[in-house]
Amino acid sequence: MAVSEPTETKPVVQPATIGADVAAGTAAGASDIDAMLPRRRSRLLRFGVPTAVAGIALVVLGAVVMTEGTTWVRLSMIGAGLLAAYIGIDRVAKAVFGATFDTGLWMAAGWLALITLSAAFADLLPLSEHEDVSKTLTVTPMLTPDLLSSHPLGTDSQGLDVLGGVIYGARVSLVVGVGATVLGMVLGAAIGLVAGYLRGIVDAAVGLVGDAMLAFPPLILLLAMVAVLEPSIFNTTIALAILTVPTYIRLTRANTLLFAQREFVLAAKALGAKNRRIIVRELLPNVVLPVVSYGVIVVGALVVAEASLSFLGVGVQRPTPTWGNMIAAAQSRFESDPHLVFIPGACLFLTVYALNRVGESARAVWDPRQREL
Amino acid sequence: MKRTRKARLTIATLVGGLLLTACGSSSDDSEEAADNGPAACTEANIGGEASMATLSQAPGLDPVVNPGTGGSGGNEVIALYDTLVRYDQKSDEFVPVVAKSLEPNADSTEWTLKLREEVTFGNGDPLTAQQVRDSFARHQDPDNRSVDYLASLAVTEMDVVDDLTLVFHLDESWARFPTLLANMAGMITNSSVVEQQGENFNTAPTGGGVGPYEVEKFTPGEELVLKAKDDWWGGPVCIQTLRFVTVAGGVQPAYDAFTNGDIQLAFLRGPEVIAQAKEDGAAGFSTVDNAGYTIVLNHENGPTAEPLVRQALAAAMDPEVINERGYGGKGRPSSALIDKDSVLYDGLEGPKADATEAADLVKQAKATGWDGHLDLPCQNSVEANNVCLAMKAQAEAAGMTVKIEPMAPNDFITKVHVDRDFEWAAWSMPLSDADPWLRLSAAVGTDGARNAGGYSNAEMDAALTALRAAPDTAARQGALADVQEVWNETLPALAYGANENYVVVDDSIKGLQESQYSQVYFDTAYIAD
Amino acid sequence: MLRSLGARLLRLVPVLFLVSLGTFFLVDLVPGDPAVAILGSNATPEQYEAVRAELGLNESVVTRYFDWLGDTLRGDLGESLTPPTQSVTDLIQSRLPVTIQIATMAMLISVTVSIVLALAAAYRPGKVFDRVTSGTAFAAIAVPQFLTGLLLIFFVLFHTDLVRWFVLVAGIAGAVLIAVRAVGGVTDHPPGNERVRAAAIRAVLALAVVGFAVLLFARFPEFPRQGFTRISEDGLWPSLRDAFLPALTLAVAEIAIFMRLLRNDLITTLQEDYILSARAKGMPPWRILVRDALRPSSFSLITVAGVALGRLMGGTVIVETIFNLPGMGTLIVNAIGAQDVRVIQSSVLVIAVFYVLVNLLVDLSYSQLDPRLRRGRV
Amino acid sequence: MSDSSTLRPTESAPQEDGAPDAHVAPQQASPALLEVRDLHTHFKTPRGILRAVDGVSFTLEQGATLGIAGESGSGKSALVRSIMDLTAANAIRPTGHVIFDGRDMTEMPRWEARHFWGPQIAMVFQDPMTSLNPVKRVGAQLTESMRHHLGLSRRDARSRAIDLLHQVRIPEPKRRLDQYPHELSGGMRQRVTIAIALACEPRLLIADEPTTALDVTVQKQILELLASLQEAHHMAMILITHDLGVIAGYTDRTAVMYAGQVVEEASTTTLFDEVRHPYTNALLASIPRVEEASHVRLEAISGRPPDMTAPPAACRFAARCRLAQDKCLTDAPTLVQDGSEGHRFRCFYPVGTGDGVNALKKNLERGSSAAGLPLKSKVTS
Repeated sequence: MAVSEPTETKPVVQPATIGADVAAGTAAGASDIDAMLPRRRSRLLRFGVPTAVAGIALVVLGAVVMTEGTTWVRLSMIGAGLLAAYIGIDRVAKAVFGATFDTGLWMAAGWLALITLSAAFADLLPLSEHEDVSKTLTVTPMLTPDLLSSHPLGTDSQGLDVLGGVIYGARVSLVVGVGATVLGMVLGAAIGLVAGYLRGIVDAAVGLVGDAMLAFPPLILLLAMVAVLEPSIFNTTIALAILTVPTYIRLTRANTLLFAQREFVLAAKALGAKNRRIIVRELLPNVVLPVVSYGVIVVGALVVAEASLSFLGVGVQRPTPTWGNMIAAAQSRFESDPHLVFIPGACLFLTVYALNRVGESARAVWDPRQREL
Repeated sequence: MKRTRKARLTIATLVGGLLLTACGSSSDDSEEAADNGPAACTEANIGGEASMATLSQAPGLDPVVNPGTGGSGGNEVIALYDTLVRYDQKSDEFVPVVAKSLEPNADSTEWTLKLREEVTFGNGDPLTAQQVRDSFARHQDPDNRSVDYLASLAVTEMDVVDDLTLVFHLDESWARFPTLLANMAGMITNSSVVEQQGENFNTAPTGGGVGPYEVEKFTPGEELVLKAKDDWWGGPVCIQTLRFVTVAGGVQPAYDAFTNGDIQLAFLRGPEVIAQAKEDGAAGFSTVDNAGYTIVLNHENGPTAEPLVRQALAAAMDPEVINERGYGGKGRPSSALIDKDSVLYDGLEGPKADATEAADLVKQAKATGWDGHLDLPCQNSVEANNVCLAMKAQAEAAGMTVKIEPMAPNDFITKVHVDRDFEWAAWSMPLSDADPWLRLSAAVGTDGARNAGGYSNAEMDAALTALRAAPDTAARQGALADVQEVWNETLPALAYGANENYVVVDDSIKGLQESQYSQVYFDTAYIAD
Repeated sequence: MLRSLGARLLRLVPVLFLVSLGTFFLVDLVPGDPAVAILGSNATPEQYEAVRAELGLNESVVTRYFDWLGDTLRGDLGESLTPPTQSVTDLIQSRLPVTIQIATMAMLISVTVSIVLALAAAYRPGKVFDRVTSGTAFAAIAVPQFLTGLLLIFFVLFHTDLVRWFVLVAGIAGAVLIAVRAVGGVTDHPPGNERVRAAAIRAVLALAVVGFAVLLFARFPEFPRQGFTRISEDGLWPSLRDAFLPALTLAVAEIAIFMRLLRNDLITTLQEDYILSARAKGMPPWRILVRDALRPSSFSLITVAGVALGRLMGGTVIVETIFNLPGMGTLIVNAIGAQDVRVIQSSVLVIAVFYVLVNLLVDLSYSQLDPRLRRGRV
Repeated sequence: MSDSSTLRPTESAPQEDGAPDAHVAPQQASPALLEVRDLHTHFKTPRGILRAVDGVSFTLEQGATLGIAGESGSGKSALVRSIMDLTAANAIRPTGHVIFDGRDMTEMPRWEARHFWGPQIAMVFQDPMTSLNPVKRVGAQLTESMRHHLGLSRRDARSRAIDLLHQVRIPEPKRRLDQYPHELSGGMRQRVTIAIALACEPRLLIADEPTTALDVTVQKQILELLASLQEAHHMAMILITHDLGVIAGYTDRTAVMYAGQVVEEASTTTLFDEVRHPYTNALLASIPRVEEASHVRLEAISGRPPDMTAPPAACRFAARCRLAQDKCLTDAPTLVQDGSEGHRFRCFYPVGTGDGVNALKKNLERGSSAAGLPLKSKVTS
């Protein structure tokens, strides 16, 4: 029986998969493992820093310096630059914070923070006029973006500032998205908790109404509701909130059922606690986290829904800017002025992406049913 | 038969000059167009099919239901019924086609219509004076809700002289009476088919018209397919199948579909897309509606009932600015009633825009107790919204406050036209060169059918009566000058530009003819190889 | 199982009743004057009044609802209000197949593509292919449908050359990648016939990819900007071609959702003991992936795809609007615009019935996939 | 199964590469069926690299039975899964050598290695509830490896499957083939997985805690079954368990694993008679013995195994060891051989030696081990 002492060996990289491993040691796989070993950090930094710098330089070049270039060349430069910057920053971040650092998640959170802060403090920013058309009569409409001018992202057909538009548009999108989610969540969670806890006829009735609401084609329900309510920020919020209620009822109910049979609830019952107390004190704290973490994703969906409504012409109306109505207004000029579609479109995309990203992470941590998977 | 053929060819060459005005309204390239092949359909060119995009679907195929403008059903019914006479933009004349002639008496109060012998309906019935009389009477029946209902009431009596002769007796002198017979009222329906089909006539009028096509398939909301008659009284019909579709989402998708080759003809409205089409070199027909873009002011109620407020608005609204912001600078801005390129143009000028004066007038109006606020109902389309924003911008720059009330198109019509519950609104008043009186009187004549502002002015009514009776172009120009003068003084509405309609046509399609309201006649059209 | 089916069908009745009630009163609340929808802007006040009286709008809401309900239960959906009036049954009969076709095509595209992508990603999780597809999928989910549609039109129709070159380059790159992989991949097969066969399969695959790309490059199909040809009109191919871009617009996000879902489920399943057993039996990896892992991993996919199909039946509004398709979405949107109560009512009811039925089918399909449920319920 | 050779593939496909063949004598002189040399299996985890198996070596003779014992988390499952190349997706490729029948499987291309899984080495998993595919019929799961590896026709495979079910003593074998796993009882399922493992007549059977998930009454039946099948088929076997009691009756040799390493290894009888490693000792103390009075308290091992993302550089058991001295906290003991043949252990102060006794005495005097583990006075060592 041969016995040998373990020797210090460098592990060969091979994430074991069921596939044949012909790709052992490919760049992506290798760098991850490398990152775990301190001595690889410098190599990571050596690759990451220049890539990030080059990427940012490319973006700046495309966005600011090359004002004469064709839009497509500039856009692809900006795109390539952003990609390079991401890869570079990812490497640097992994070197600094450790290999398990989720750069994408932090960037998503950073974007949300940026968009939320700038929307919240938009009034303090040195932006050109974004809404009051009477003040832009002297402004040339349809200015092309020039990052160094007072209209960094150009102007629209009314001479309104596009940068101001997307920032104030973020305000509408976020207020509507978050507002509707919170409203729908509170309503749906309350109903779902009671239904899931009491069961019986209440549960059956709630289930029936929920089923009926879900059977309604959502966008059509929305169109009809908006037609009834007239388009405004408040009414759009209400309509979207109503739309999310049945989903929240289902989610909360399912989570409530999960917890209602747990010992601590049974114990509280045995101790003679009142239903209200059990629901509020015992069930609610347990149900709230999964419901809220799902809410982050719902915000994203509702931001899209609001934009879709604006796109169909029945959402919040100009001159109040929203991403949806900015895209809709520029749609017919897509060919000549693609940036008017791409800028609000990119904001919409990034925000929804970031919300999904953060929401998924939140759910992975907080939703017990999600964790089971 | 031979005579008819000749008549059609005459029309074709006459109107052919309007063919393919690719860039702007110049008609210099008519020769060039004629070089590309025969002017009209011949036996040798029979075959093929064409699709056309319209603005909105035809609400029906019965002329008393159809609104009869090129963008919303006019072309479809013209292919089915043709018109007794056609309007030729270039010569500013009416040309008889289905009719043999249409002649007035000295003061244009009696019009004698003579029909051709050979004209028959799709079911073989001959076209008789009695049929024309019955058909015209359907427009005069209020239950039928014809768009020409009020105009057709100008005819007080119709005398059937013989099988082929009908005399129209009018209540007053109307020099441009043929304009009525060049549109819906001139599309003759076969009374026996109407009776036989009953309610279905609106969707299945087979055999009921004298036009070159019959309905093959009508799927409302989707498409209308027409099939050429193989034994049409007027000779061979070349394009065998015509397909009309409505492209949702406005004219840009329609034009995209045209450039993509989905469709061969498209009705375009809106300066930007038309400018794009012309830049792209797409051939087509252009029709300019004078004062197609106007802002109607409520004369009965609200702040705009005050002349001071109206003057302030007139001074504040600069057509150039609305053009810049609403139409990307591609429109035909003018505050005058008649477009510069119109045959009727004679140096008319509308109210002048002056921002300082506007601010001054607002100040004065406010001094009388007005709070300076105006509500602005607005259709919830991007195009309408842009115009409303330009209006709001200028009004607010003059010191007013404006709240835009967005609403669905139907609600907008309800608010402005039906309920008249508005202060000011963008409301089109397109005046055709053929007879500006017809719509002008409806819009600003006392108790006019489309007089949403409730405007009433004796001088204006007198000027309109003179316009109606004006026998020739010069007389009409003179009458219009009087109208403009009263207009500038009393401001029934504010014009901010002419509206252009453009029917883009694929290069392969030749021999099309055009009439008023951007309607296209397909009878002489053919598809070149 | 029959009993549970019966119970579920019975449950549909109150659900549909609530849907009809909801639609009716919601539509009734929508402001506006159907008379204007019918007459347009050229009528006189008397004419509008006449139409309103004709429509019986002066009756009470409750009376109108029960009149409508009675007629519907008798199978009579009535006539549309706005001209040209026609039978609502005919209208729905002509529109529903369009929506069903688009939705079905979208589902077929998304399910097929997502299964292939998910299998390929789960084959080597954490590798470049997996990271790129998973990342792209996450991004694709965040693109709103209307933006997808606009971009597809912009590129596929009006910058066709860009797309053609992209297809060509991507095709060649894909083939090269397959070829490079093949060099390493074939050594995973025993030498001799098996290895030759494996190499041949890869070569054919690479050639097929290049061939397809070249074919697309040379003869890129001409998609219409708008409109639709029914299968009954011009046969299958024109109809599929017309429906392709709209279906793709719908499919993009669904592919992403399905792919992520299935990939994650596959990876979870691949950690199961029975997959280890299969590996311990020396089964080849693809065989394990397809024969052992796929079926037990597909339950959530079936649920989500089923819900999506049900949703698409009534949710193709945006795509139908962008591509001008005569489906249920545009029918209802136009009917809302025209306040055509009868059309809205009946269409929404039909869509709701579809949604509920599709969901029912999904539930039933579980038992086909999972034998534990099949016997368990008897 | 007297004539096992008929079940070998008639055409042994990769002849030219020297593929495994039961009838060809191994190229090397070593009689060992399996030799594991310095095997390391590491996993990527959010907390860092987890060293699940950290330098394990052992050999297994033809037809012999090796027991591997240890607490859960000691790396014994990871060890056998590394041998079978079944590690999870976050595993870093194992280093070291797994030599089966003279062939180094770690250097083999996968396709070749796959010819070993099944026909040469088979595995029975802990939980029969999860190791059978719930959506596949028993028959399909039983026959697929025979059809794949042995090229049997559907009919032949089916009749052999019936035979196999018979061997593992499942009643009505024909009917079982068309059933789904959920229709069988737990013990029956484990019999099915054993039948599956036996399908291709492997020379080595790895049983990873085969009885842990089963009722006590069934446990013994399964162990007996395994033993008799091993005998009948002349198989070698690795039996993994956390229960040294199981090992006692069924294995020739036993290796005890702790924190990714083998801490003691000997023939099973030697191990039970001359325990050297304090960990083994503690494990033995935790086995209930029939001969002892029921009131005697079982000794639980206090403390928890070390964090394997950062195992101590010294003795890994020191923190929980009653004998731990200062040296144990600074130096890592190596596997050393004791007097009796093949008895190896990894300890500076082995139990039952003078060093060990002194160490314990010292610790008892100060009331705690060098690592600070508090000790009560009365100990049976």
